[in-house]
Amino acid sequence: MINFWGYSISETRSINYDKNDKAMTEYIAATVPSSKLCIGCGGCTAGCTAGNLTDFNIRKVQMLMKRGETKDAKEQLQKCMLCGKCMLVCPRGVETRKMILEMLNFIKTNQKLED
Amino acid sequence: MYYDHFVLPFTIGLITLLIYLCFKYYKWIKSFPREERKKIRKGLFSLQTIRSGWEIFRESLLHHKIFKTNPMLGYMHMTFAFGWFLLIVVGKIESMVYHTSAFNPPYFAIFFRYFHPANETFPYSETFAFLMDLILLFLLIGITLAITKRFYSRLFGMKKTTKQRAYDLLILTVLWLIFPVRFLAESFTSGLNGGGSFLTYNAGNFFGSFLPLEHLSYPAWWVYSSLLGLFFLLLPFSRYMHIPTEMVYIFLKNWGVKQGREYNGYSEIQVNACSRCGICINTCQLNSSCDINDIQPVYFLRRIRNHEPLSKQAENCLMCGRCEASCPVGINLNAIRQSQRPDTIRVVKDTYAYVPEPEVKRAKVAYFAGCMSHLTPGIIKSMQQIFEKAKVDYSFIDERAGICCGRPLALSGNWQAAQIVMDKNQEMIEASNADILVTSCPICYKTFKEDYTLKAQIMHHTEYIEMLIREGQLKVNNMDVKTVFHNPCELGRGSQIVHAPENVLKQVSYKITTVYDGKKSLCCGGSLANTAIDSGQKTKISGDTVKAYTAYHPDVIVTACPLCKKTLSKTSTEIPVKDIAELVAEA
Amino acid sequence: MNLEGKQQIWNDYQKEIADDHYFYARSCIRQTFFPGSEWAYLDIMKNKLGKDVVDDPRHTTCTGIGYHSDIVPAETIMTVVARHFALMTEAGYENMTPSCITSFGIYTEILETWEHHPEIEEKIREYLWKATKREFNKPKNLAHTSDIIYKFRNEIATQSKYKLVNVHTGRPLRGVDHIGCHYSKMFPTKGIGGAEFPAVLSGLIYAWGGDVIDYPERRHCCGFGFRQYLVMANRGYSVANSKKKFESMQPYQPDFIVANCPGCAMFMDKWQYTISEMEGTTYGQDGYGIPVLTYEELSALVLGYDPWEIGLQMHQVSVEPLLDKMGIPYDPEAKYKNVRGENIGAPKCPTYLRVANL
Amino acid sequence: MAKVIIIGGGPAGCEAAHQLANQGIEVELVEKSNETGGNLNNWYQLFPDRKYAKDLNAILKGHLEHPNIRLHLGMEPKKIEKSKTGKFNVPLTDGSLLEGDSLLVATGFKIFDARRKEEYGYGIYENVITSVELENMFYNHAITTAGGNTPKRVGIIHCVGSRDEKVCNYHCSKLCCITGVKQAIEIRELLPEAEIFCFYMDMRMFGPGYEEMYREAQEKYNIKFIRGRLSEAAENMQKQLQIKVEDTLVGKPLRMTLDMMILLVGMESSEGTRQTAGELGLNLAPNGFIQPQDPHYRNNFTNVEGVFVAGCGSAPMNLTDTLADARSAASCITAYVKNHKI
Repeated sequence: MINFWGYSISETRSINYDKNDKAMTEYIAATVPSSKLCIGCGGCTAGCTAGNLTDFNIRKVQMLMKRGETKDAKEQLQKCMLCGKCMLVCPRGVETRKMILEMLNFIKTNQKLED
Repeated sequence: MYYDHFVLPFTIGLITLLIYLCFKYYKWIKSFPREERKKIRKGLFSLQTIRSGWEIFRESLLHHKIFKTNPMLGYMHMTFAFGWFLLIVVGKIESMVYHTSAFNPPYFAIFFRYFHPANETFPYSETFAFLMDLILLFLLIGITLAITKRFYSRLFGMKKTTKQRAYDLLILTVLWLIFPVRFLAESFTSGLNGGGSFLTYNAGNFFGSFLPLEHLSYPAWWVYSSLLGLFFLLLPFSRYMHIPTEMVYIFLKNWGVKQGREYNGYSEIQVNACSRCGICINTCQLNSSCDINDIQPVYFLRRIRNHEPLSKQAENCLMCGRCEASCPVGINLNAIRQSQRPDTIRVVKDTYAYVPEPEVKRAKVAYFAGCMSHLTPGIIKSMQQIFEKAKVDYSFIDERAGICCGRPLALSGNWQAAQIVMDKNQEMIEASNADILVTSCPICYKTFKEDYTLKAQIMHHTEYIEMLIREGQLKVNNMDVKTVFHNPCELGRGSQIVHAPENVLKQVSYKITTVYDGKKSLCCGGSLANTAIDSGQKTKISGDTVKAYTAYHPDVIVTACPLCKKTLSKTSTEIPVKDIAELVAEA
Repeated sequence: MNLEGKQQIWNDYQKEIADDHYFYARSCIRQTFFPGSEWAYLDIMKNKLGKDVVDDPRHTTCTGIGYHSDIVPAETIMTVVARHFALMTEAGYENMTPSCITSFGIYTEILETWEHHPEIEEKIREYLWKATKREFNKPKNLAHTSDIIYKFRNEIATQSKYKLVNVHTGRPLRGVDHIGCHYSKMFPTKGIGGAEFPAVLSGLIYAWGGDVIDYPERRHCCGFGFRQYLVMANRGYSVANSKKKFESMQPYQPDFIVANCPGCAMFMDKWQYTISEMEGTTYGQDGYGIPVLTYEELSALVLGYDPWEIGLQMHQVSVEPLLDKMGIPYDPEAKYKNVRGENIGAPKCPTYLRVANL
Repeated sequence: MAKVIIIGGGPAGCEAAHQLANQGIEVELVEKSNETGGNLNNWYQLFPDRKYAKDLNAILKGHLEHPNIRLHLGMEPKKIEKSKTGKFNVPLTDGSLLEGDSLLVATGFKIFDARRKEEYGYGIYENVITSVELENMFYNHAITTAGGNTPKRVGIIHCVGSRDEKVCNYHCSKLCCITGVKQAIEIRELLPEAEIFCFYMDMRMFGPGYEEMYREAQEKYNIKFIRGRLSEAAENMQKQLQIKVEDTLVGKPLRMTLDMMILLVGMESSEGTRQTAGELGLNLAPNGFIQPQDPHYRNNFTNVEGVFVAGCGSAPMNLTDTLADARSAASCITAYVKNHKI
């Protein structure tokens, strides 16, 4: 395709829930049931060391994951130091640390399968 | 020539076992890292070897530690181990005295009563016969206890006894049969030919009164020999592998061999040294509070041995170290479990590259509060007050841009990522140029001590406060409050810090002595190490722990860890939970 | 979709449309891209429906494009529009009928503003007087020309020569009605059928025997915007919107698209070519694309006008498949000839999009 | 014997009648439909304890069998007048005339007409239903799409007709949040395999046990909550709903196809409330409900002496509050008629 137009057709920003692959969503819901309890208060992110130094936002990462948007999860999760502060602040008792570990696990396993 | 075909099963079994063991131990030791192997060469001719012999006698035979934890259980293990040992040793001496030679085949002593004509006496033959009968009785009592324990474990003060597989049950049966069959064989022989002492002689007469002993005696010896041979053949693949392996482990341990991060032959030796006594089941709070009873070391090590899937069990542990502290064999249970946790974070060159260059004030003392302490500002504030009161030149190095110490990553098995965090942190600590590094968090403390290579002296704030008081830099008053001390896992059991916090606490309050003092402290349940249990289960552990302390009616539950404080505060609604630093700041 | 439910809503959104005597306001885009369209409208009004329509050559652009792209200030556009009203007043008319949806939106917005802020109206009257020495009355009735066609849809139906029915199968043709955003999204009560389920174009399709497709992205903007299209860097966003609509309507196999906004018609027609060139994707049947018509063109076809006379050869997407379905005869040879029979030149053949007889 | 006229035989009217009758006051209970219970008749189970609405209704109805209570079912007041002596005259549609010393307005609420939210397509898209219609499905223990299929993905839309300037309802209907949670759980019980979503603006779990129910819905029943208001819905060829919301917590627009969409319709003051208020000259709050004299202490009093209000005539309330409000009104009326007894 020759781009003599000076522009290309924009990709949509919106989440297409119907088309998104929700394998990770289902995996996390099964392995970390408490993750379903999130109400998006953001307490986890407010105290997060990595979140204060980078754009890492664990609340957002896991919420996107629940909608099947996992494209950025891998890169984002690498910033986490697993210190567990998020878990201590969560008013809903979400096992955030475990959730992160399981997301990493899932990514690693799937990566292996892809390779 | 004393020989009969029935000795063959025994002899073949014994020789096979010895060959197998030599092969196994050689293979395992060969897989040690080079520096660990060096320790063996160095230790072999040191005092440690003698000390090991003594420890083997105390632990492998007398089971002194089990005795201390549970006398009934200790007695059972002792009758078995020590009884059998004596049976072999005394039997051997007896055979040597009779034969007047040290070089008789091994089976001769074992089957002495068969080969020895009963009418033939030799020096002290009566005494030997008596002794041998006494030891046999001692063993038979042990077996009775063991059988009772299997069916009524509560009698032994144990809520749960180790659950066994079919294979284990087979060898257990074989073991249980060995001594009763020996008893029968000796009794039958005595009933026919005379000989024996108070036990076998009388039993022989008794059996002879209604049994055709002439048809039973010889087969009984066959059965006895076969049972022994079978036991030796089954041993390497059963839990009784612990009998020889524990001895090997005691030597290696005393020579200074260390369990590293990786699972290796040394871990294999430890896994095989587990006698599955089950003490770890009862000390585990996951068992007592959450009724989780398939993850305790006894089961976990068995899974490793049997190559069963264990990722779930590997995660389901608080790593509080209570099992390790009570393990009679002294296996590095935490380290072995940690080695089974997968490294999930893919480390690349810019992993954690976002951590900024350290910008810290230089001072004599560097204070590292730790991430968790930032959620307990009371601890930080108290430490600042203490520093100021003692006029210490200090720098609060993680006040703003502190990062994690790396231990949580390591606890989850992610050693590679942890190393990067540790390096960055080390850089920051060193930038302060301090002589002393004080931290409020035992988790940080443990990793600073074990995994960092810092020039500064590392002190937990309890140690530091004790030093300030001792050196007169800090004056404290004894307040009229009753306290109990909850020694954090990572501090007491994890880093051997027991006296400093207790001393400090005694100087500022009336410290109630509890059964949880020192290394017997409970876990608060908030441990980062366990990712398998949910927050409800953590709360349950915390609640039970608080209940245990509340029984002493303290005014304050004192701890020395921000995570413990937060976790215990969650359930302790009546009694305040404070950090030692807070109490000292008030005093 | 429940038609009764829709009709219930339509009842709430009916508007008053004048019967006769219209002042016509042309559209910049329409007369540039679909010149036959405006001619057809005027011809239908005058010769088929016998209505009185004034087409004043002094009428100018409303400057809506400039206004929406932040070049023309509000006072300026109001004064320009005031001049149009003055022309209407001077001609002795009271019913304003703009051909452009942007203009219709602007007129509506200005009249609403004046309604709520008489001081602004006063100021504009002053500006207009200073600039042109003209005065004006506000229109008594403001309707878009598609509203006018809607009003007379049944009269057109009675005079129709062709129905929106596939002559080969007898099946009603499936039409997509695309409403310009500024028709009713800003002031739902000013559009027939409101903003959610507008009836102005679907009414025409139903009246002329066709069927309307209700596809999920029916309400979505064609992507024209103003700033979006005018700035090249934003144009990708513009096309993306059209693409979203095409993808959403494609499963319904539409036979044609009808739009009341000249911008939408132009865009949805031309973008089909752009998308095909950029991504190799074509919509509609057999790679011909989906024909896009203005409502004037659709009316003219129904009434039996010659396709080339109303300028359908100016479309990017070939209309011949639609003409074939409707059974409208046409001379393929005459497609690229002007009224004098001279050759006007055929366009270059696109890479993916098929063009009839090329 | 003192006599009180109660307009409206919903839970508030019934409970107040019962309480007043027990105090030895004669009650004339006027209800326009042929049975008492009001909106409760349209509900299957109640939150948060999932009690059957009909059980509660039966209790309320049972209490009306009292010698002091006279029921006027299927009747409406032709007009309501307060005489100079302070008595109330209420001629009914059957020609009878009621006379009372005091009047209790228990005319309740009406359900928001979902058709007013055009963009949600109620009445136009066949698989868009209201929460009231859903209750009816619960009655029949079957949830199916209009085409008779088992829905695989169900969306519940909160705040339809509440907190919405676009329909001139600024008020919060208070109950829809918890109703949504309750209904989501009930849907889950009938459709174990379905994906169930709630699209909310805020979750207002104001009552005891509500927040706990919300938690349970998330964890145990796997209901997914997305914070974002539905902007529009469209129907596709399979008669599914294609919806557009913003997932506000991640800041991205979200598109999704639903097999069935349930609108949690809010509460508005009923025609009866407005009519009664008009005839008696009662003050109405900006939200259209009757304005009590004082929100704290005199919440059952109106600006007209002798006229009291109970239940959802004055504000959206749950059943607990409605019944408590009715008892509170009854005690105010008892005191009033005793003081005015000549």
